Amino acid sequence: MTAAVLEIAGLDIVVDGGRGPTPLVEDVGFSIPAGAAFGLVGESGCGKSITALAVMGLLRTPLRRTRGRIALAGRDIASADAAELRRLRGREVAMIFQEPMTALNPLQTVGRQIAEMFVLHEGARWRDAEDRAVEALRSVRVAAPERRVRDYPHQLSGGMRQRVMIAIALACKPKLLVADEPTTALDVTVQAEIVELMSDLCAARGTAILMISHDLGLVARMCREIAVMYAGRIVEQAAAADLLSHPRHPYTHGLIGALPRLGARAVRGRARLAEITGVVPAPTDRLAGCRFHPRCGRATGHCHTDAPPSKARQEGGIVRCHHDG
Amino acid sequence: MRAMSTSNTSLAGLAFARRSMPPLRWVLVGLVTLCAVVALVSPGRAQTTPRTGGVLRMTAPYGSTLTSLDIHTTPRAQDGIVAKVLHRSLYAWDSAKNVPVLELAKSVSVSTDGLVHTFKLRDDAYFHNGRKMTADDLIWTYTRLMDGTKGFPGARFVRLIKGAVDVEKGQAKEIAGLRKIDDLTLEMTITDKVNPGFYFIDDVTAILPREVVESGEMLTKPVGLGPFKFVEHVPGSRLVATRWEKFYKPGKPYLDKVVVLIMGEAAARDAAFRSKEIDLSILGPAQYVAYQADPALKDGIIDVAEFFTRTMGMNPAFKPFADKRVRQAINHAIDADLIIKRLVKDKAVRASAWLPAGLDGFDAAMKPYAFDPEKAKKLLADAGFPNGFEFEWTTSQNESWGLPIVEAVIPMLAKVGITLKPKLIEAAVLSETITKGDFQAYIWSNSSGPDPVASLKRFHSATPHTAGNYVDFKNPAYDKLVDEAAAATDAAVRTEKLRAANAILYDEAPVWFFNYNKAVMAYQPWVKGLQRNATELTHQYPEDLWVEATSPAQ
Amino acid sequence: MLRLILARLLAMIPTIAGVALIIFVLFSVIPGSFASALMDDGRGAMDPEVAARMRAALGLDDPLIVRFGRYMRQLMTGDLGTSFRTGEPVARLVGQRIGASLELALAAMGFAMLIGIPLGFYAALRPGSLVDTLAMIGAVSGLSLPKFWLGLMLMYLFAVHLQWLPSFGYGGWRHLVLPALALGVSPLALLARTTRASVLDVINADFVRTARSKGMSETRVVTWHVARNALLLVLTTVGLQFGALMGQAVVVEKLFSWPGLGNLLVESVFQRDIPAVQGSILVLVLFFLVINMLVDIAYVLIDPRIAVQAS
Amino acid sequence: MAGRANLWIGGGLVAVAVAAALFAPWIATHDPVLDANLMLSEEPPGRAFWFGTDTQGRDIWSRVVHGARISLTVGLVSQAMNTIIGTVLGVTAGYWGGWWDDVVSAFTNILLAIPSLIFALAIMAVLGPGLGSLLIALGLTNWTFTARIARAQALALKSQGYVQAARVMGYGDLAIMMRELLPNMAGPLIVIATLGIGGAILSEAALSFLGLGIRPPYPSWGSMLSDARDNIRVVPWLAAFPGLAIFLTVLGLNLLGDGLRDLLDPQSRSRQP
Repeated sequence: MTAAVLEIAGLDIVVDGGRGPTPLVEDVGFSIPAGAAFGLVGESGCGKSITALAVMGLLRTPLRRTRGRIALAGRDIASADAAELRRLRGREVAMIFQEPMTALNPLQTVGRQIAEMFVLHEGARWRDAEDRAVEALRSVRVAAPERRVRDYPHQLSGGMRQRVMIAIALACKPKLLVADEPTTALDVTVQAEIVELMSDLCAARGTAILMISHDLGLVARMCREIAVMYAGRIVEQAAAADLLSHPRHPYTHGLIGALPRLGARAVRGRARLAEITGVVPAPTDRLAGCRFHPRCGRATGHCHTDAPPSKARQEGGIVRCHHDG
Repeated sequence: MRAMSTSNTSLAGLAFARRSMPPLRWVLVGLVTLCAVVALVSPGRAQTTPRTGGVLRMTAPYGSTLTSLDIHTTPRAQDGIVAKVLHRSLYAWDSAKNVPVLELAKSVSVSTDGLVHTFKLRDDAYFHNGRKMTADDLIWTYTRLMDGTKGFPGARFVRLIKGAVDVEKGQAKEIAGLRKIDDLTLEMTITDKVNPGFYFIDDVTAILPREVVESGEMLTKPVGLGPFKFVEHVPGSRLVATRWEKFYKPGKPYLDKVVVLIMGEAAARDAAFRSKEIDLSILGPAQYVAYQADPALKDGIIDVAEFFTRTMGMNPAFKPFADKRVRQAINHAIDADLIIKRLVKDKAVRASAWLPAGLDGFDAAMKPYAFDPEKAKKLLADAGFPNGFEFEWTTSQNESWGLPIVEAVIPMLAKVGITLKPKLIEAAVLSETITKGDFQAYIWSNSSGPDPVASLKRFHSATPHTAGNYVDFKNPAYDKLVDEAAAATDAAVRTEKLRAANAILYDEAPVWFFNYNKAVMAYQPWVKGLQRNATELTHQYPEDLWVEATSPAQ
Repeated sequence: MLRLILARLLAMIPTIAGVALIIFVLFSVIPGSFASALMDDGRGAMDPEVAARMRAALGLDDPLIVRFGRYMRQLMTGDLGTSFRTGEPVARLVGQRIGASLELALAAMGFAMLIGIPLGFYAALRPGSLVDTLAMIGAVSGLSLPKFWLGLMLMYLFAVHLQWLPSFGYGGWRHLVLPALALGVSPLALLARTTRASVLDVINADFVRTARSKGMSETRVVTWHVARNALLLVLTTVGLQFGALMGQAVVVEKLFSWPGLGNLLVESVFQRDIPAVQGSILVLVLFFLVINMLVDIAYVLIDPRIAVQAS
Repeated sequence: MAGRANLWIGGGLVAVAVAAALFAPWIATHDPVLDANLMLSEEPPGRAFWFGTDTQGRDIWSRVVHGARISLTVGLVSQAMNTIIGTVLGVTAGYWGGWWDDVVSAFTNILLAIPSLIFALAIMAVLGPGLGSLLIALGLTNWTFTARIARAQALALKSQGYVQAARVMGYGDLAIMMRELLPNMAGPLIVIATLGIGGAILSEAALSFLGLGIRPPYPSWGSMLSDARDNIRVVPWLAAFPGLAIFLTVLGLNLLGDGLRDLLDPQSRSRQP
């Protein structure tokens, strides 16, 4: 695993507002080897989706990267010009979004929206591109793709739309797929299908995955390595098995405790974690010290004043907690 | 100076200036008028002989449409502009002499009792469809106007002919007083000993060809006897007419084409005139001042005191106005000269009484009511209103005889204790309101000519309210004088009776005498041959108009 | 589609009948009459007998209900009645004006769309920029000006001072420019604002983010994905403005002596030519309804989501 | 944020106009009607007459200040009528539905189809010029948009839990509409009303231009502007000041409406009248 598909180091992202910039993501860093699946977990508002957008180079005002390095296949996207960045997107790295309802253009056929990829990145002619769109749909296991390409998004079910999204994302065989909560909006039964589909396709093509979710169970099933984010920072990162079996950070503990029992319905986004009282603090009133201390049972004096440094975990990986161990 | 000696003495401005001992202002007005006359008739300026050819762009300023192309159906000034282009009546107006003259007849002979008029018609008058006019056309036209089921406005003129009323009532098919002697000779018997010229001059009595009217074509492609024949009408925009080759006046018309542009908005006319898109424009008070002050425009202004008298009618049924002293007090309390000077910008002539300058019976020596608030207060006190009273003044929006005048009067009457409440209504409603008598006071502009007898008859007690005696004036001495004037055969006697009647009106003051209209028209320097038509300045006989080659119109 | 059009056409009938009823009642109680309007310039007293005959000849003496019945019967046969003023069929009078009206409305709307929509786009793509700020200040200002005032200023500037264009009248395209500008400014301002708001809505939509994640250039994102969706939202404004434009045109038509329906209508009101007033209003209403129908059809053609509901 | 600037600038302009209206008798230096001196007509702006005098010799400053009363009355009262009619019809139609909804919708469609300026013109012609007529003409013709929004809001709100709850608790329809529906749709309605006031002031000017305006002698800005149009080249201040008053006040109302929209009704950026 020498060449990492994605390498992030020391990433800071702020939002500009009336009272100056507010940090949303601080000192985030991780790397994903080629073909690997990496999970980024945390509650809503912890900065994981923004990190994903940064990876895509899609931060738009008022969001802004102030520090840090993002390298895609060894290429620093900060130094890439707009045209290069566009070539990277779609070709090297693709993304699937949370809401399949709104992520597709309602006024265009799904076929055309897939075909666009071939036109954009491979210089295909529209007619050929549309033929290939049928194949792409077939590859995401859509029945009767010849007919489906002519459908509009509103004519498809949620699961179908997410399959279309996957078809679009994987159309040009990118090296990395960023999946931001790809199943959250779907029924539980469909969720499993989609996850399975993604895993299978990526494995077959050697595409790495950056899986972003609040659902630790889902991520754990898919990914080899997991990072847990809280309030803009990675608080713990380790191999999936280690993290689940030996969580070091009290927040990770809480997440594991909140994992649904078998057969229970997955809760969406903002639903409060049963094991942890309180909510994620708003970015504007970020506290000094450890961000998690108001909700942490173990918090002591210096948790209120000093930000915990990143420490190596015994089992490998890192953790940010004064009380590690 | 040569021009002065040749200029006509009956021109209103000059007549006015000569007969009175004029204040400086009138002298100036007279001079300005003279200058205009000089400019028009002086041979020293530019071309002398009329140029044939060219286009004249006139404006129809009284609204944004023509009423109808069937001229018999509309008495409005707006349509009269077009009527002069396309049509002709038995008589026409001589603007230089201020009298009606024969137009479609070469001569007329009158019986000794003055009731039978025998017209020798023109043998060279052709309708635009090529057909020659005959006596039948006149008979048919006048008979049509008496169709009682239609209500033609011209009926009130034709009713002068004996037997016309029977046709109107459906009791006869033909007008008994009209007899065709031969194709070009018409005998007309009338009921009153009056000059029929004042009756058969109006555009609503224009002679129309029966076949065109009956085919319905008159509404879209009017045909007449006028100097120009119809080319196109873009409703709401313009009417175009081209020279009628068989017009009966030799060498006329001079113009190839006349375009009548329908432009009701004064501000728009101003812009169009300044950018030389129109050749003639009628001016309101504000623009009159602006044009006089503009060196580029001040030489292109023609004005004439028209036969329109502007007054505030007072309803005698409203108690204070029943008293002559109150009516006189109002005449004294309003500084009409000031209003005319400052608000109307001298675009009017102060009225002394009803008859306007230029008409027989007008007395230049008669001084208008003096502005005298103290006298007004005293008169009011004598009449039993020492603390004044309140009344409602019904008015339209008109800038020369409507709201602005009323607004200017408010503070003046307030000074003598009279509270005045303006009541603004539309012009169309104003005429109805006045006709119905549903007012305490109104302000309006009424035609007060060209026939002085008819003009004074308005206040005859036999004239019904609806027919013009809006202030229900009743005065036996006045009635007698007017009747005598009508019957007078001697011109001097007639003038004397008219003056005396007019003096009664002055004294009785049934109205507040405000002013006689001074119509003002702006014309481009290349336009020649304009007539100072005191019946309505916009009613130019276009066969006499011509343009120099410098005109930009193609 | 044909069924949709048919259904919409049928739905117009009660609306038009309702409008006919309202304006009929309104104008049956209007003070003044055609006869009294004929003497509004004080040129001569109307003979009371003549005035009465005129009223009778015009059928104004019949009871209201009789007149309404007659009017509705006429309407049902497509007859708009006969003008008091000219004695011609109202349909002909209206027909003479409708071309000029359409010309003006199309020119004004074309101008508004040609400038307003790109301006709104441009402003939305650079929110907060100088162009955006100026455009929006201009748009609000354009909505805050009395139209006749604006028209008068245009007239003095372009016709009198610069002498580039004729100040009034009806003829070639040069005559059309100033009235179209005067009439087009407020729809332009509204369109610029609406477009800007719509583009801002769309540009933050998820599918636009998807498009960007596909590696599309910003130009392509806008032309392939933003434009059509944003214009869909603008379409309603275009339809409503266009439909209302001929009504708003009365002021501009009067100022510029433009021979349109609005001018006919206003003049007919003042001259109490009631059949012409009713006819013009009905035609304006019909125009409004047809434009709205066309907008609805455009929606069906552009937005596949609606087609499903319709079928 | 631009919305805040809109709110402040717009609010400021409107506040100035309202203050002028409220304190007119104290701010005005002359009587707007009776202090007329024809000898001092068309005086240019100067020390004695800040905005000059009009053709009647009346102080334009005083007339503009007093004109604020008439113009704002026209705007406020007619828009209040529109808001009340539109809200009552819209809310009841949306809440009750059924035949009443059909009737209201049909009626709204009919009125929507008649161009409002023309409808107002017709009403003015019938009632005759004057303030009362103008209020009726403008107050009866511009409620369709309000009604549509109110109806849509009522439809959306009536299925909300708290409305259902109120119904279960036995509140009457009127109480529910007043207590539950109205407060929750006030935002958009206030925005529409704010913009409508400006529209009414402009309509008054247009009607004055067409010759059917307000009854004198009290001045409205629209009638002052319209009356001054023939004089514009010679006496520009006659038109300039009432014109400016209309422009700034309507601009203020439009900005205020935009600002309020951002504040009260953030989702409806694209929904514009």
